[in-house]
Amino acid sequence: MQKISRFDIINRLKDLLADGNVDRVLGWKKGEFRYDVTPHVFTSAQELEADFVWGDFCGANFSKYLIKETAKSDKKVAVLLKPCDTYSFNQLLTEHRFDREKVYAVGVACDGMADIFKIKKITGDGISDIKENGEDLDVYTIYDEKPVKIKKTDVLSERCLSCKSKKHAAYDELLGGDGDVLDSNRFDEVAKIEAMTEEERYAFWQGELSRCIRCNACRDVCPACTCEKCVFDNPNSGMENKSPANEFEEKLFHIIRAFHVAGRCTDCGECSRVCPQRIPLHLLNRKFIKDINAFYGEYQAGEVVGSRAPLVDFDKEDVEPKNAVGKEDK
Amino acid sequence: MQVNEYKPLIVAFCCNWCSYAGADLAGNNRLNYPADVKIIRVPCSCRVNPAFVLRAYQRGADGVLICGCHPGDCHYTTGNYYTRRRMALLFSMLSYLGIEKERTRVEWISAAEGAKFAATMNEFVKTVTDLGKNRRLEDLRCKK
Amino acid sequence: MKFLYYPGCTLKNKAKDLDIYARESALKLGFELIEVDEFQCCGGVFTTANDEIATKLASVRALKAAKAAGVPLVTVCSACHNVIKQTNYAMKNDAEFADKVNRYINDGDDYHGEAEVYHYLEVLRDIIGFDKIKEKCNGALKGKKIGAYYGCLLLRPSSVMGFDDPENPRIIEDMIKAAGAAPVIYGERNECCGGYAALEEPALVKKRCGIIDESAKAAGAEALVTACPLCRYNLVKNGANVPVLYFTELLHKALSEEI
Amino acid sequence: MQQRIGVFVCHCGTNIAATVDVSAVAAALGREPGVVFARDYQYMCSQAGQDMIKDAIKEYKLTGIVVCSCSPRMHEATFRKTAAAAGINPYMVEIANIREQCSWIHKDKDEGTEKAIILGRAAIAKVCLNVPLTAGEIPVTKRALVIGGGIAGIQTALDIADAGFEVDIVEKKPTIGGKMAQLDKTFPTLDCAACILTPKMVDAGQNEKIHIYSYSEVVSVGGFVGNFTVQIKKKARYVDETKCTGCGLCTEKCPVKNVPNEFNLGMDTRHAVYIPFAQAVPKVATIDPNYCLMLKNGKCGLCSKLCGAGAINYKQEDEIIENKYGAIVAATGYNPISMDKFDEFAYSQSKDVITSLEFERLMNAAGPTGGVLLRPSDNEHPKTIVFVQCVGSRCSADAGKGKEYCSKICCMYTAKHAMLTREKYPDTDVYVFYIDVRTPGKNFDEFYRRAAEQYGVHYIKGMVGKVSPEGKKLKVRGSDLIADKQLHIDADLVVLAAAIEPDKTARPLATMLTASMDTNDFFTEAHPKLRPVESPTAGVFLSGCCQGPKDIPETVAQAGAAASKVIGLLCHDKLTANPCVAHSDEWMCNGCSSCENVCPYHAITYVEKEFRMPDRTTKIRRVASVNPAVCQGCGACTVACPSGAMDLFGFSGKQISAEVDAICR
Amino acid sequence: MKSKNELLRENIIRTSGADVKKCMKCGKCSGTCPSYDEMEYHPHQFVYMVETGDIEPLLNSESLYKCLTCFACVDRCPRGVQPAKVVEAVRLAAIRQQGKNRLTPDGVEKYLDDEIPQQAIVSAFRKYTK
Repeated sequence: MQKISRFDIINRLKDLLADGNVDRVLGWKKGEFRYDVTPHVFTSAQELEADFVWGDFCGANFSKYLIKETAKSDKKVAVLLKPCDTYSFNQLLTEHRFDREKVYAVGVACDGMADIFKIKKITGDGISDIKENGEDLDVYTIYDEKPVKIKKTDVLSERCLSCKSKKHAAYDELLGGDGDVLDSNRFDEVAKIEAMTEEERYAFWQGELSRCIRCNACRDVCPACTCEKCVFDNPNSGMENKSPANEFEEKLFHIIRAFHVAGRCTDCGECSRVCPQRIPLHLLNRKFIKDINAFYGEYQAGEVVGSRAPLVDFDKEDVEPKNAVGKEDK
Repeated sequence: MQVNEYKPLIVAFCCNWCSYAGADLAGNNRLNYPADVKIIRVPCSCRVNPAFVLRAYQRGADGVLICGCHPGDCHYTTGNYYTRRRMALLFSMLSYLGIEKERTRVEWISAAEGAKFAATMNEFVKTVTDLGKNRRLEDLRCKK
Repeated sequence: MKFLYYPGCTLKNKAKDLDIYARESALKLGFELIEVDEFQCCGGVFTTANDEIATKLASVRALKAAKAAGVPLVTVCSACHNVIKQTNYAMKNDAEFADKVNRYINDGDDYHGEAEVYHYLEVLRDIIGFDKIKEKCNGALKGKKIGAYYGCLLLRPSSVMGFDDPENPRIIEDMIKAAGAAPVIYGERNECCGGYAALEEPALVKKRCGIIDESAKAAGAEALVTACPLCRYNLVKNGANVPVLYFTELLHKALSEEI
Repeated sequence: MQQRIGVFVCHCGTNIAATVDVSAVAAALGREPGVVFARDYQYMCSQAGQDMIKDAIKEYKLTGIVVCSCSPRMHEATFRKTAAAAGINPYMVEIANIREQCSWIHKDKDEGTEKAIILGRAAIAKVCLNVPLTAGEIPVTKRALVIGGGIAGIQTALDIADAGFEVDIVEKKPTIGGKMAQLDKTFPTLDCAACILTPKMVDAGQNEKIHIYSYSEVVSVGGFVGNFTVQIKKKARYVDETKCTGCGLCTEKCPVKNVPNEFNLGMDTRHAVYIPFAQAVPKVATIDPNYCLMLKNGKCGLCSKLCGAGAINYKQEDEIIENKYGAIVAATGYNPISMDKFDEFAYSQSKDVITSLEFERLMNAAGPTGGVLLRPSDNEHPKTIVFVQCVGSRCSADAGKGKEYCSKICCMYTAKHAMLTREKYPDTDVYVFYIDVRTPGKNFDEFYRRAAEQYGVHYIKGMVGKVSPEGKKLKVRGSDLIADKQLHIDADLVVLAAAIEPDKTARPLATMLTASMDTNDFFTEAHPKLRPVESPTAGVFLSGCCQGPKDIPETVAQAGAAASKVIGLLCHDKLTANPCVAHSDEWMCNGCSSCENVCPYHAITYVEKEFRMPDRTTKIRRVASVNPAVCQGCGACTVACPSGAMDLFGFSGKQISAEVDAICR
Repeated sequence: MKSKNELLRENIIRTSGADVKKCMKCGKCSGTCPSYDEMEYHPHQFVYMVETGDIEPLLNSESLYKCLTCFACVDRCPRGVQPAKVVEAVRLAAIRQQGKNRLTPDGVEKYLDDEIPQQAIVSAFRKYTK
C-alpha cells in the first residue's frame, strides 16, 4: 500500500488545474488491466477522476516526457515524480533538455513498485484484476474465483529491492513526505559477475544478450537516451543497425548504449523494467556506475543540477586503464 | 612440414603528435616490429571513439591499441586525460562481458620514444598471439 | 627490538671481538640479536657469474630463516653482508636465478628476496639512531682521531648494496662522532686492502695496505676502525702505523660503564 | 558524386622499393573500387614526381589522390600543394605511410608488400570519404615572446625587433646575459665573452621594441599560434625598477654580506641587496628575501634610508601580467649537471675540485679572484692542473647516472682553459684526460692542436678513475691507454668538464606550451633536419641549448634562424587556420553541453536556434556551435557527444571507420 | 658450426651478465684498478679482448688471479659494463677446466699463519678453485 492515496493526489492536482498554475498534468493512466499503466497528459479534473491511477504498478518515469511536453506550450505542466524519477529530472536539467520554468514538479512518496512478471510467475499469465489490500495484493485470475493473496514484498521489483533513495532530489511540492538516501546493496549483483572467471562472464552475458530482439524499448524508455536522433538510427554514424542479425550487434548496441549514458545514467532501472526479454540491462549501467565510483570517486548522476559528469571531467592522477581493469579478478 | 602460423591482426590508433611520431622514429631507427600492426592516424587519442574499437573487433581485429602522448604532455593539453577515463571504463566493461582484457590496451608513447614504440608493439603482438584469434567479439558476417 | 643475526664463520673464531662487542653493544642500545640456527658459511665472496648456484645456497637459507621469523637479518662482517645482500638482490631481481635456486632447495617454500638485510651499522643509523649512542656515550674517546676504513665490500656494488654514497660515505664517521671521537677522512678509505689475495699475493696486499696506512696517517688518524676481519688482518699483518680496531670495539669502548 | 582516385606509389629510391614490391602495390591498389589511376615512381616528392601527379589529376579528372610514401609528417604538405596546383582541393589528399611504418621496419619483402597494400587500401577508403575543405583565417597578434634572456634569447629578440616587431623577453634571473655573461674567453678565437655580449645586452635593454621582464617567470600559456595568451609572474624584487638608477650604493652598504654569490657559483659572497654584475641589464638592484633582515624580521631598513631615488619598496608583491603574443620562442638554456653521483672525483670532498664553469669564474677578471688563477682552498697558485673530460656525458643508461649524450662544448672549452692557463702561467703543468677529442667546427681542430703543440698541454687518452684529497694535494689516479699505464698525478687543482643538461624550468614550460620534449628534456624540433628551430607545436620556436647542447656561434645562428621564423609568422596579418576542425550537426545536437565541457579551447558555444519541423511547426532548440578559428581539431568533443552530432573534418567517424574496415578486410 | 673459441666467448659473456659491446674504451676501469700494476692484462683489455674473442691469452694469464673483485671498476664505469664480472667469468672458464684449480687443500697450508681469518681461506678457495 502506497503511503499517499490516489484520492489525495487527485485532489491536489485538481487544485493545481483550478488555480491556473498548470494547464495539464503528466500522470499515470489506467490501461486495459490494472497493472497495465501508461503515461498520460491529463487536462481536466474530469479526466483525472476517470482515468488517473496511483498504486503499485505506477513505475513509469515521466522525466523524459517533459522534453516534448514543455516544448508544446508556454504554460506550465505538472508532473508527478517518484524519488528515483527526480534524479533523471535533474540530469535532464543538467543537460539543458527542458525548461524548468515550464514545469511544476510534484514529488510523490513511493513505497516500491510491484513486478508483474514476478506475480505472473506465481499466478500464471491469466490475471484479470489485482487489488491492493494493505501489505498484500489480491490477484484475481481467470483460473479461479478466489484471489491469490501475495505479499507485496515478495513481488517487489528488483530495482526497488535495491532502492538507492527515498529522498526526492528535486520538487516544487511533496505529497506524502520525503524519505532518506538509502544504503543500498545495488552493486552486489555486479560484484557477483565480476567475481566470475572470464569464461563464466562471457557465457553469462552471451546467454543474456543473445535474447535481445532489438525492440529498442530500453532505449526508448531511458531518460538519458534523449538524442534527437539516435546513432543506431543514423545511417551516417557508422553504427546504424536495427535488427539482431548477429550476436555482435547485440553486444555493440548494448555496450555503446551503456557507454553513451555512462556518467549520466541515474540508475532508475527503467531499461530492465520495460525489457520484454527480461535482460538485466541495468547491470551494464551499474557496472559503469560502480567503476566510476571506484576509479574517480562517488558520483550520483542527477543528485545536483549542473554537476560535471565523470566522462567529461578528469583528474591528472586518474588510474591508468591497465591498472583499472580486472582488479577484482581472482 | 607445413606450419600454419597464426598471425594476429592488430589495429593501433596513434595520435599525430606523439605516438605516430614515435612510430616514425622507430622507422627512422629501423627498429623492427611485426607487420601485423597497422596504424591509423588520429589527431589525438581522444578522437578514438569506443565504437571504433568495437568496429575493429567486429571486422576481425585480434587486438586494439590506443596510443597517445604521456598524460600531461598532450598536444591539446587535456585530450589524453579523457582518453584515459573513457578507455578505463570501456576496457573494464569489455572485461565484464568476458572479453579478454589483454586484447585492448592504452599506451603512452612520446615522439621521442621510438624504441618504446617498437618494444611495445613486439610485446603486444606476442601477447595477442598467445591469446589467439578473437572469437568473443567477432561478427560472423564479416568473415573472410 | 629483535633481529635475526648472522655472525658468519670468522666471527666465531678469529674475529671474536667483532662478534662479542656487537652483541654487548646491542643490549646496551636496546636491541637483541638472535643467532640464526645452524648457519652455514657464506663463502666469503659473492661469485658474480650467474650460473653459480650452489655457492649461494647458504645465504639463501639464512635469508629464508629471516623470512620465516618475520624479522630483518643483521650481519656484522663486511664479507657476509656483501654476499648475503647480493644474493638477496639476485633472488629478488633475477627470476631465472631465483627459479634455479628454489628448485635446488625444493622445500616447498619458494623465496624471492622477501627478507630485509641490514648491516649492524645500518641498524644503528636507520633504526636505533646514532643519537642513542650519543646519549649513552661515556666520553672516553673524546679528542681521539679515528679513521673509518670501509674497504670495498660494504659499499660496492653500490646499486645493490645501497649502503651509503660509495665515493663519500658518512656512516662510520657518523658513528665515530656519536661515540665521542673525531672522525678523520682520508682518500683511501673506500679502496680495497687486497682481500683474499693475502694468501697467494702477499706483496700485492702489502702494497695496498701500505697505501691505505699512509693515507690514513697523513690525514692524522690515530686509529682505524673496520667492519671486516680480513681488512684488519691485512692492515695489521702488513705493519700498519696505527692500531686497527673493529668498529664494534670502538662502540663498546664508548658505551662501557667503566672508563 | 563517384570519386575518381589516383594512387601514387613512391620508391623513395631503395628506401621503400628494397622491402616493398612497389609495382605490385600499385597494381593491387589500382584494382580497388574508385581508383582510376595507379602508378609507382622513383621519387614522388621530386619535381618530376609531382608533375606526374598533376598531369594525372588533369588527365584522369581525379577527385582525390593517395600517395603511398614516407610519413605524412614529412610530405603531406608537399602533396597537398601539388594537388592544389592541379586544381583539386588540397584536402582531397591522403598519405599511406609505407616507409617509416612499413619498409623500414619489416625485412621480409612479401610481408612488407602485403602491409603496404593494406595501408594503401585504408588511405583509399579514407580519401573516398574526404570532402573539400577550405581553411579559414585567424588574425595574428604582432608581438613575440622570448623565454630566457641568455645569448640565445637576446639574439632572437634583437633580430625580431630589428624587423620591426614588438618582442618581450622573460628572464628568471634579475639580469639578462645568461651563461655567456659568466664566461671568460670564447673559443676558438679567444675573444672576451663580456666584450661581445654586453653590447648586445645594452642593445636589448635600449631597444624600443624590446621589453625585458627580468626576475620573471611564465606561469601559464593559453591559445595557439598567432594568438597566445601568456601570464608572466614578475617576482617581487622589492625595488621599483622605474626609480632605481643602479647607483649601487645600497649594494655596498647592506649589512648582510655573507650571501653566496650565484654569479660566481658560490665561490664568493654578495650582499642581501645586489646587482648580479657590473654590466647587468636592467641595472637595477634586487633584494634577496631569504637574507634581507628587513624582509625577514622587520629590522634594518638601511637601504631604504640610503636610496636617494626612493626606489626601495619592502611591500612590493609578485605581480601577474597577461599579454597576447603571436609567437613564442623557448630559449631556456642549460646548466651543468650536479656532481653528486660522481664523487669519485671528490667534488664534494675538496674545494680544489671544481667544474669548468667555476674555472671560468676563476679566470675571469670580474670573478672571485680578480682573474688570478688561485686555488679555492688556500688561494695559492696551482702548479699542476688536471682536466677531466666527459664527466657525466656519454654515460650508458645502465650506469644509472649521467647523460647518454655528448655535451658537445667540453672538448673545446677545455682546450681553451688549458691553453689560457699555459699562456698566463707557463710554469703550470696541465693534463687533459680525454676519451675522444671532438672538434668538428670551423678552426676547432686547429685550436685544439695549438693547445697540444704550441702550449704543451699534456693530452692523455684515458679516464681518471679516482681523485683523493691528501693533505694539500689531490691524488689523481687515471689510465693512459696509449702508454698502457696507470698514472698517478699529484695535482693542485682538478677541473671537471661536467655534462650539461636543459634548465629545470624547461619541462614545466614545455607542458604549458604543449611542445614535445625528448627523454633528456631537450625540446624536440618539428623535423631534426628540415625544421630544426621549430617545435612541432605551431607558433613555438626553439633557440639555443634548450634544443640540444651547442656552442655560442651555433646558438647565435639558431637564434637568428628562430627569429626569422618568428618574423615570417608575424609579418602575416592573417594565418590560414587548420580546416580539420570539429563541426556540429544542428539537427542532431541535443544541447547537452558534453562537448563544451571537454573542449580545451572554449571553442564551443550554444545558440538558441529555430528549426522548421517536418510538420511545418517551428521549434527552438539549444544547439552547439563550433568556432572554427578557435577549434584546434583534437576531437575530444566527437567522442563526448552521445548523439554523434559532433564530427571532425579530416578525421570523421565515417572516415576512421572506413580505415578500420579496410585494414580488417 | 661455431668454433670452440666462439662458444667460449659466448659462454663467458653469458655467465658474466655483462654487455662488453657497451664499452666506449675510456679506460676508467683501468684508471681506478688497485691491482693495475700487478696485472699483465688490465680491466679494459679484458673487456676488449672478450669482445674481440681474443680469449686464449687471458685464460693463461696470471692477471686472472690479481683481480680483487673490489668492484671499483663496476661502480665507476660510465657505461655500466661491469669489467670485474667479465674477469670473473674468464677466471671461471679457466679454473673450471679439468685440473686447473689454482688452490688445493694440500697446497694452502704453506700460506697460513695463526691469525689469518677463515674468511680469507674460504674466499680464496671460492675464487681460485672449482
